[in-house]
Amino acid sequence: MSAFLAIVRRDLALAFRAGGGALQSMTFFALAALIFALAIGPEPALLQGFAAPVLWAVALFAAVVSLDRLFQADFEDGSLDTMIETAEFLELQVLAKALAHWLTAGLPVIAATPAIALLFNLPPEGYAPLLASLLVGTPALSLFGAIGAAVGLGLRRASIPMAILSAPLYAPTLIFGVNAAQAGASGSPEYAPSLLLLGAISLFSALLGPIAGAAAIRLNMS
Amino acid sequence: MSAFLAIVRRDLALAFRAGGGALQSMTFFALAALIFALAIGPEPALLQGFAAPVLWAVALFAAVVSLDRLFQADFEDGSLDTMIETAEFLELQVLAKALAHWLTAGLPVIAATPAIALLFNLPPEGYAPLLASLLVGTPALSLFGAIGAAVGLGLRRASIPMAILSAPLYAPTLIFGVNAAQAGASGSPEYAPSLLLLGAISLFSALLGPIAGAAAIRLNMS
Amino acid sequence: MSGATFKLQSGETLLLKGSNGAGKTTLLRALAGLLPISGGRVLLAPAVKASPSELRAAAIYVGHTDGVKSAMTAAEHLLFWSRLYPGGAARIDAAVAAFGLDDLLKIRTGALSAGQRRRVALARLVISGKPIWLLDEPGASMDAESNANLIALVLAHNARGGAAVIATHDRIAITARTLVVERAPQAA
Amino acid sequence: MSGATFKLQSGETLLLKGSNGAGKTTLLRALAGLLPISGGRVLLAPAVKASPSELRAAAIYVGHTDGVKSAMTAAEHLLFWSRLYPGGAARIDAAVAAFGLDDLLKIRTGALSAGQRRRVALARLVISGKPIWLLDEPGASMDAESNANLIALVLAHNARGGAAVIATHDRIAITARTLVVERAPQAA
Amino acid sequence: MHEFLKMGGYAAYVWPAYAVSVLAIGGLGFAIWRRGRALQRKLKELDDHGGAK
Amino acid sequence: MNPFELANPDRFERFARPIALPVSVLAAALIGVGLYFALFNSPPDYQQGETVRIMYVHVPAAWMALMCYTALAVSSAVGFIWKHPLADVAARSTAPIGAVFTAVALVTGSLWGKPMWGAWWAWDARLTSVLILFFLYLGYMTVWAAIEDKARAARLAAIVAIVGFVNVPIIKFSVDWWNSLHQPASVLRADGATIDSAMLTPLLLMGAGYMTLFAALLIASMRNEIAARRLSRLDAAAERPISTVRVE
Ligand code: HEM
Ligand SMILES: Nc1ncnc2c1ncn2[C@@H]1O[C@H](COP(=O)(O)OP(=O)(O)OP(=O)(O)O)[C@@H](O)[C@H]1O
Ligand SMILES: Nc1ncnc2c1ncn2[C@@H]1O[C@H](COP(=O)(O)OP(=O)(O)OP(=O)(O)O)[C@@H](O)[C@H]1O
Ligand SMILES: [Mg+2]
Ligand SMILES: [Mg+2]
Repeated sequence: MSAFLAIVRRDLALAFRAGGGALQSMTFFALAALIFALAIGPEPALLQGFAAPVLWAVALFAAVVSLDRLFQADFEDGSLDTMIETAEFLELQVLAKALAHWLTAGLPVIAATPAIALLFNLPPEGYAPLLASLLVGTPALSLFGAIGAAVGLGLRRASIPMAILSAPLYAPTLIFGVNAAQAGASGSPEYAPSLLLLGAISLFSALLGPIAGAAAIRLNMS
Repeated sequence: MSAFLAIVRRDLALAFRAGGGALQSMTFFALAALIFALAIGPEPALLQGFAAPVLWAVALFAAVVSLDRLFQADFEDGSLDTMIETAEFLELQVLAKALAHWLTAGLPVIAATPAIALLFNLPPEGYAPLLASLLVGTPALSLFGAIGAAVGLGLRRASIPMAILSAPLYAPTLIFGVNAAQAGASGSPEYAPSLLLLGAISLFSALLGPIAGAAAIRLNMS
Repeated sequence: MSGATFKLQSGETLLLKGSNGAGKTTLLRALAGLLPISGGRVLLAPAVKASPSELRAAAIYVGHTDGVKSAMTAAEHLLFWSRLYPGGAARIDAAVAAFGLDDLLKIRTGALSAGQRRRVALARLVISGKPIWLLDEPGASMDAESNANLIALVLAHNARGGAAVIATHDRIAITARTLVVERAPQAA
Repeated sequence: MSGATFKLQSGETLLLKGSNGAGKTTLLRALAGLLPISGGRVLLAPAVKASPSELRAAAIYVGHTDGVKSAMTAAEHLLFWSRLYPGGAARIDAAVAAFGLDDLLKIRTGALSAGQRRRVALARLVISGKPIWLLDEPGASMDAESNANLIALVLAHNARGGAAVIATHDRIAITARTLVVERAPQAA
Repeated sequence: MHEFLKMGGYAAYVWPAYAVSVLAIGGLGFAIWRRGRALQRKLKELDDHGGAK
Repeated sequence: MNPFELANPDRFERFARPIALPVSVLAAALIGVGLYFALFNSPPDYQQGETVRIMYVHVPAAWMALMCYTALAVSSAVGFIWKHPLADVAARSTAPIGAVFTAVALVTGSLWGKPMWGAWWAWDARLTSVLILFFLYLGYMTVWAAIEDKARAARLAAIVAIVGFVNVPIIKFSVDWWNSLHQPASVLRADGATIDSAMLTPLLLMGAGYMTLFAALLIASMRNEIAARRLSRLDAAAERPISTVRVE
């Protein structure tokens, strides 16, 4: 358990040192949203509808981008050896790394959301659902992503990025996330169920991610 | 000169080894477009208007994301020493690395554009302008990015991501790029001038990028 | 590789010699349970076949790539490791003392000299509290003093009943049985 | 650091000794023109003050971090360097011969052993064709044979009128003036 | 017959669909068959030259 | 007979060689008859007109895309859990076949979409997830291609296949979950088929044809894979150790 916390804490520290961490992905996120606001153009009517999709897309994006190297650095400098050597449950350590990733890539995005949503002049009743959907859904992104990252360790010459492996897992998360946010904003009855479904996905990811990820790492390290 | 080519060639090789290179960022790009399309939803009418903004935004992401580490790896493993030691003009070497980056991050995006545009059902008359704007504009992204990356070398503790440094430079590129693409598609007279402006920006970047980048590296290495 | 039949008693040290590329690192990583052993088996204690996971539990490997992050200070590394290895917290001070890290604790390891950085990496041995130490070129780029220091540490470890396997090129002042690793003739 | 007043004639080798963290690497990097020299000056040839860029032109530095990319083969490295150093192409074969790299050329350096990788890094010396070699722990994790080999190479370099400064901890078989770098007492 | 080829004006969609299906699947079959032949030939050579079994 | 007995490649060879040809012939026959019905002996649809004939190549291909991936996931799981060599061989051999069927479903689908929806492509849940399925096949094959050590490749690829399986139910039910442009299931559904038998006959014939064709192709490429492995085992160089250890 203390190992779990130690890993989380270390990855957080590293993320903040290595040019940015939380702030990194927050600004990235803001930048991205801004780009879209700019791209879509000034019509507020148009913008409103896009707050949820764009914010969700960007959140997923921020995750995908940073996940590729989730284990790579540790693998190269040998500290993954130490982690394997000391792990009674490698799954826990994968979970820890995924959690750290969510804290540095997922949470900041959520923190920035209200500001960005304002910029998209999202109607007031839209905020709670959007935040809820992100809060419930984004952990799944980090957890599913860990699988791709772990598998990717092995293939030096892979010509297809491992994001592809996680894509089928990202897609439903994204779709249900946007659904939930929009249903909530429009006060449709679908809101609760789609939010529940989203939660189910996250739970599933919390199970699948560590198991599959750990299995892949074990394979790649041997 | 042969050094210039050597650096370009080496960086291309490395990019391809490290999981994919061109294909890497191409699929990454396709994935990104897919993410947005999924988020925005199926209505083809809606999508059409978004081809240009989304493609430009994604091109920018692809650049930003990979630029952070443009010099980092060489710095850490000491090969930046060799490059400085042998450079009569460090500017040239920065230019070489920026070029290599554009070839692996910018060009593939452009190559993939027609396919993605098809999926966004971009109207036929939209293709030429979109491609033109990307072709003229994206080099500026790699070149401006090089400045941020070079400055970033120094500040280990920096908690502000390099993206921010380059953001003010990216923004106009992006805005004019999207403008040009959309103006061209709608056949408005703005097309030619905004494309010219874009070209001017790229030229400026080709001047500023190497000079500022090289200066920053010299500072950081001493 | 083949023919690796040898016995490592508790309280003894084995030296691995052999030219570059002979296979020392490979052997050590296998012993550490970080590589699969194709054929041949490793016996822990009275003839118990050890699975890689058991090996990982008993042995600690410090290799060429030292698992030290340039962005973190020595102190942060020690703290981190002490959390990974059960009971490590109690051994931090011992580790600092053993490798004279007192005045390096607050410096980013990236700013440390090669030898200083190496010492930080080796501090993991003490923190781990594992019985079997597997060292790959421990002395590389450490000065004579730190090297003597390390050897004393290994001997003390033996005295405490711990075992060690050390791969090295420079002759070091430990009287121990030596394993010679040779590169098998390849059909080029 | 201070007090570094010494003379390096063409055709001679200087040894840098000193405990870990004494400042050898720092000194070498300064000589290589990779660090600014605060006070004190470096004279190239008859009392010409050398600017960092002149130093960079005259000297090559091979340090702890060897500038070798795991993803590229040895051959690719040699080719790359031969493009960076003017006229390097002509010296590739010499470099391969000097460090016996023939049968390593096609392997990813990431798969090489520590010593083999080190040899690849050192091959840069020969390719550069520079008169002044600045070596930081060249022998680290190389076996006796490769080390002897390297020393022979340095002597040959001297014979050709080249100069070398070598920072090392292990006593090596070169009769040369030795420079001892010491860490100034710190106000801890 | 001509009517049939016109596919009620949808020829441009129907026939390509059939063509793609035939070519892709047929091509795959052919590729597999070719690989099989090559492999069998190699194996045979090895066996003839008393290659280890 | 117990399928595990096939674990032994030679036994598989003995089982496969005799049936290989008949299966291929059967596949050819079924598809031939199916095509005849599809093109000459079935009515145009009252609203889709002649384009409905695309259905006879599109739908079976789409079915196979899903079927193949299911087979891939199952054999991967068997190979992963029971370390069953033949299962790995089967999985690896299934992937390219499935990829081709998926590609056909995609292309014929969008060829059908242009006249029906007026667009080659729509970012509808089913279409997108089929596209992802295609990527998955590619990813799976990349893993095999990118790793020299085949034993490791097999297990890594297996993880990919098993994880990716979640995509299949999504595809199957996407039309019901998200209001999609795409046809809801009209054949493979709990309450029985809902399309006219004149169209059902050729559809089912083609379906059966594709299925047997898959069997034939699978057998063929599994035999190839086994032969290839025998070849690589035959070159002795791989056996020699890199280094030896001697005590002094
Ligand atoms: C690229 C575009 C398309 C893709 C990727 C696609 C994919 C699929 C898939 C995966 C299935 C099998 C579903 C199942 O087994 O339950 C299917 C079935 C089917 N598709 Fe498509 N399709 C596409 C376009 C179209 C179009 C344009 C039409 C007609 C307007 C169409 C009509 C059908 C029909 C009738 C079925 C059979 C449904 C059933 O009976 O189960 N598809 N398609
Ligand atoms: N993928 C590979 N391809 C080719 N050769 C390989 C591969 N992996 C390892 N080797 C070879 O196996 C040997 C393993 O060397 P190892 O690192 O064990 O040597 P070592 O005894 O530790 O040498 P050193 O003293 O230099 O560390 C090396 O010769 C290396 O070239
Ligand atoms: N930013 C910094 N903060 C604190 N100390 C620093 C910093 N940068 C360098 N140092 C110190 O300056 C010294 C530089 O050591 P240098 O690398 O030159 O030693 P060295 O003689 O090469 O030692 P080794 O033999 O271990 O390589 C080290 O003691 C290091 O701790
Ligand atoms: Mg070694
Ligand atoms: Mg040093």
